[in-house]
Amino acid sequence: MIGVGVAGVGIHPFGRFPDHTVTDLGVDAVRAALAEAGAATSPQAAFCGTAYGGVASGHRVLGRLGMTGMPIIDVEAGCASGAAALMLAAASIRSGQYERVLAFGIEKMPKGIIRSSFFEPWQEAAGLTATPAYFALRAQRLMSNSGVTEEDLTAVVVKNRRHGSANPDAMFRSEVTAEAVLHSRMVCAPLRLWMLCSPNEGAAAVVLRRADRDWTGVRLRSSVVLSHLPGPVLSESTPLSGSCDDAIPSPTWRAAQAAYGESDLGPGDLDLVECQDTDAARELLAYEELGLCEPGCSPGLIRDGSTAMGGRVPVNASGGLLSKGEPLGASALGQVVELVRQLRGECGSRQVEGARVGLAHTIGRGANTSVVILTR
Amino acid sequence: MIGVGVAGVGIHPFGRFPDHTVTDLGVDAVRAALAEAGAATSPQAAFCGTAYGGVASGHRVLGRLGMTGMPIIDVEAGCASGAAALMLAAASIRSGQYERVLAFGIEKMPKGIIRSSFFEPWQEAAGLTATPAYFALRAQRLMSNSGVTEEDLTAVVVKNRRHGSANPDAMFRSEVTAEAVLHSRMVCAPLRLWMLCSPNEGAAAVVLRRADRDWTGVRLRSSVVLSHLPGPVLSESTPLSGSCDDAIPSPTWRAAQAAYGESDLGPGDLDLVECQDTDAARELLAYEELGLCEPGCSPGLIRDGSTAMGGRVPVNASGGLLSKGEPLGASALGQVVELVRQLRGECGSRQVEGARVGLAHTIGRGANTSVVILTR
Amino acid sequence: MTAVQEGLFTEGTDPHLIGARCRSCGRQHFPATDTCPYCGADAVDPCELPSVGRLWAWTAVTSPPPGYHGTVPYGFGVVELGDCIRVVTRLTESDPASLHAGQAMRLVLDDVGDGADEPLLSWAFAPETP
Amino acid sequence: MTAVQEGLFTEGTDPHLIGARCRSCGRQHFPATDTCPYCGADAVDPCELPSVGRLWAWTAVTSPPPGYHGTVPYGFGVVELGDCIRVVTRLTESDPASLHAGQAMRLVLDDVGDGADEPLLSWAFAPETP
Ligand SMILES: [Zn+2]
Ligand SMILES: [Zn+2]
Repeated sequence: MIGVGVAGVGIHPFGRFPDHTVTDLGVDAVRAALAEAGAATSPQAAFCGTAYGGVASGHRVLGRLGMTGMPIIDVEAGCASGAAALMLAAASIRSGQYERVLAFGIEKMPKGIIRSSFFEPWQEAAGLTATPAYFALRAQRLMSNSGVTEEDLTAVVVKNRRHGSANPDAMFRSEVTAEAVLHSRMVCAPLRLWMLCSPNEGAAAVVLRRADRDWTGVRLRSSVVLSHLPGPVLSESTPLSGSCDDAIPSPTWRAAQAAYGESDLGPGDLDLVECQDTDAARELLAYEELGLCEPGCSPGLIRDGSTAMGGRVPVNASGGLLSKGEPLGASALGQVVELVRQLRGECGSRQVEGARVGLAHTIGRGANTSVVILTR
Repeated sequence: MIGVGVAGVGIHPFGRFPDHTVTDLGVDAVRAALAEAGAATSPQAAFCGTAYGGVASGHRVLGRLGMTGMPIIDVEAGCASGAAALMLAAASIRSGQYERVLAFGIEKMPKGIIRSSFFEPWQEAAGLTATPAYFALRAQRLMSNSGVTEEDLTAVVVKNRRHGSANPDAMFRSEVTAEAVLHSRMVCAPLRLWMLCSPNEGAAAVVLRRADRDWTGVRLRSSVVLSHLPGPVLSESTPLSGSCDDAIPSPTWRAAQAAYGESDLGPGDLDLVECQDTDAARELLAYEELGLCEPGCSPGLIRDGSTAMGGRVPVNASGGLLSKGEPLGASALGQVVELVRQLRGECGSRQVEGARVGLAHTIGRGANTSVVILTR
Repeated sequence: MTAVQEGLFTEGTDPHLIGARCRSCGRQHFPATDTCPYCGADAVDPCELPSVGRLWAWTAVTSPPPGYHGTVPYGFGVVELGDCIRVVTRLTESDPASLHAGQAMRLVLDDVGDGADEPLLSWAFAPETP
Repeated sequence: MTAVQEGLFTEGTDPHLIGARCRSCGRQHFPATDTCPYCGADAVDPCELPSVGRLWAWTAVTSPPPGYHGTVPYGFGVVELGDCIRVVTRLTESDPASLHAGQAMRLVLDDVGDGADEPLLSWAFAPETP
C-alpha cells in the first residue's frame, strides 16, 4: 500500500475580493503550496475543484505559473469539489500512477443573484428553491429528534465565531454574543441570519506526494467522496419527494464509515474535526453522523464544551464556515489546510495542543459528501 | 497490470432537442450503456463530463436511475471533458480501486449566445474572442507550412459528410458537394461555414470493467489527457501572446506519443481514427500530430483517399464533428462509442472492415488534449 | 390560469398531485418521471397521490428566492401522504408557530404569479379545517 | 477615451504594448501579469514591446463575437515583435487578400466602442506605409 503525504499547503484568505479574479486567488494559494512543497515536489498532474469557476479554471491558474503540460482536470462536486479533487489526487498516488500531485480549489461567486443550475426554472417559480428553507427543515427535524434547542444552535455560532476570531484567513474575525445571534433576523425558522454561513471567495491548495515509511510529515489516511442513497427527502440532493423510511443511512454517515475503515481509525481517535457548518444545526447533525456521539446526543457535546477549543474534540477550530464563509470549490481544501497546520502545530493562539489525528467533512449539492482523515 | 475492458456503450443522437433536458439525454445514453453491460456490471463509481451541465450534472442523471450512493464526480476539460471522465474511470480500474466504473458525457448548450467563461469581459470588448478566427489563423499556418489548399479543406468536409450520411446518430445526414462547400459563406478566411462544426446537444456513455486475460471484448489500451506547453500562440489555450519557438511540441503530439507508449502500439497499427474536426484544417493537422503521416504531408492523405472509407486508415468514419455536431461534454465519448461499435463490427454500411485498433482524439479549451486507443 | 409546469397536479374541486408508482419495486415518487428514482426501472405508472396528509416538517420563507415572484413570507415544509411518500411543498400557513407535527394538511392549488400577469398555478398544503 | 483595460498599452503619438520580461528566464509575455507564464517566477519587469513587427498569420472576422460592439468585418491576426514574441491582435486591414506574410505592421490605437457611447480604446496593427 503506497502512502500519501502532504508536501505543502497554501490558502488565499476567504472573503470578498472585488479587485481580484478567481484566477488571481488560485495563483496565490497554489504558489504558497508549491513553495512549501519545494521544487523537488513539482506536480505531475493537477485537479482543480470549482463550482462557478467556468471553463478551464485550473488551466487559467496553472497557465499563469507556467505549469501546464501535465493533465489538468477540473472537477465539480458542489461544496465538496475541493475534496473530490483531493480524492482523485490521492487515488492517483496510491495507485502508483504519479508521485506528486496538486489538488486545489478556487471560487468567486458570480456577480448578482446566484441561480443554481441545479434547479429547473419552474421549481424556482413555484418557490421550491430557497436553500435556507431546506436547511431550516433539517434543523427542525434535528430539534425534534435530538432535543436540540435554539440555545444550542446559538452556542454553535458563538463557539465558531470565537474560534474564528483567531484565524487570519477567516472572513469574520469578531466574536459574537448569544444575545446578538438570537436578535439577528429570522431567515427561515428556526434559523436566524447569523446561524447561516455566507457564500464568498477564496482558494486553497494542497500538494500531495508519495510517502514511504520514512515520511515524517502529515499523512492523508483517507479521502472519501460519496453521494446519497435515494429516499431521504431532506438530503442535500433536494428531491421534491422522498420515502418515509427513516433508516436509510445518510451520505455523511456512510462516508465517515468508509473513511474510518480505510484508515483503521475511529471517532475516538480524533483530536479535532473541521465539519460542514453551513448552518448551526448542520454542525450538530455532523456530530451524530460522524460518530462523535451517539445518535440523538449532539446537544450534549455543545453544552459540555466537548467541541470547543480545549474540549475533548474541538470542532471547527478554524472558525468553520460560519467564520470563514464558504467559497464552494475552495471550502473543503480550506478545511484540509487548517488540519495540516494544526497537525504541524503552526496555529498559534488557535492551536489544538498535541493534535495528531484530524477529520474534515463537507456535504454539498449532489449530494456529495466528503470525509478526509489526516494524521501526523 | 490490470486490463480495462469496455462492457457497454450507449449514445443519445447528437443534434438539437428543445423538448429534452440535458438530464433526459444523459439518462438515455446511460441506460443504453448499462443495458449492454448487463446487471452484473453495475458501476461502483461514475465520472460525468460536461462543460455547461451545471451543478451536480452527473447526480441528476444517476438520481433518475436510482444509481446514487457511489462516488459521482463531474469533470470539465472543455471538448475533452468526456475523455477526462474516461481517463479517470480507467485509472481507477487499472489501480485496482474499482472493478466496474461508468463514464458518461452530456451537453446541451445554454439558450442564447454562449459567452465562454474562459475569457475576460475586456477581451470580448476588444474583439479578441472570436473562436473561428483562431481556427482560421491555425488553418492559414497549416496551409503555408504543409501546402494545404482550399480544395483539401473542402475534401475533408465532403469526405466526413459522406461518412456521416450513414450514421443515424449524426445531426447532418446528407452528403455535400465540393461546390456547395466552396459556395458556403466565408466565416473567417480561409474557413467557410460548412468547414466548421456546430455546437449542439447529446450524450454518450461507456461502462468500463476490469478485463482479465479471458476478456474477449473491446479493450481500452490507453486513455491520455494532457494540457499544452507554454509557447505556441495558436494553442487552444488561446493566449494573447506566445513565443517565436516553433519547436515546442503540440499537446496532441505529446498525448499521442504517450498513448502509443502506454499501449505499445503505433500509428501504423491503427485501422481507424476519430479525430477532432472542429474545422476542416484541424483534421488535417491531426494527421500530422497523430503521426498518420510525416509533418507537412497531410494533404497527401486526403488527396489519395487514405483517410476515406476504404482507405488505409479511415478518419471519422462516424462523419466526425462536421456531421455529428459537437456537444462538448459528450463529444469525446461519442468518438469512443463509434470506435467500440466499429471494433465489434456493428456499423453496417459505414463499417470499417476488419477493424482491430482504433484511436480517438479531441482537443478543447484549456488546452486539453485527449488520445484514447481501443483494441479488439 | 396556467400551471407552473404541466403534469404536476390535477385541477378541479379535489385536486391531487400526480406521482408515479414503480411496477418493479412499488415505490412512489413525485413529480412523475419515466424512470424509478429508487430502482431505475422504466416501467412506472402515473398515480394520484392522496390529497390529505400529515405535516412532518415546516418553516417559513421570508425573502423571495431567485425566480419566485409570488408573495412572501410563505410557509414551506414536508407533508407525509399515505405511508410511503413525503412531499416538499409550500404551505398556506406562513407562521411556523401556528403549525404542529402530525397536523392534518390538505392539498390546495394557489397562485404563485406576480399579481400583474395571468395567475400561475402551483400546489400548496393548507391546514385541514376540522 | 477610455482604454478597454488598464495597463495594456501606452498612449500618445508612438504607442507601445506593455508586456513584461521575466528576470529569471528572460522571456517576454503580453499582457503583463505578475508571474512568468513560462517558468512561474514572480520577478517580472514591465517592458514596452516594439511598435513595429512582421505579420505572421491573419484572417478577418465577419460577425461580431459576443461582447464586441465595434465594427465588422475586422482584421485579426498574429504579429511577431522583435525576435521572441508573437502577439494576437486586431488588424486595421479587413481584406485578407491585401495582406502578405512578413509584411511590416505598426501598432495603432483605435476605437472598439459602439459609436454611441464614449470611444473605447484598444490596440490593432496597421500595414506600415512605406
Ligand atoms: Zn422502482
Ligand atoms: Zn520566466
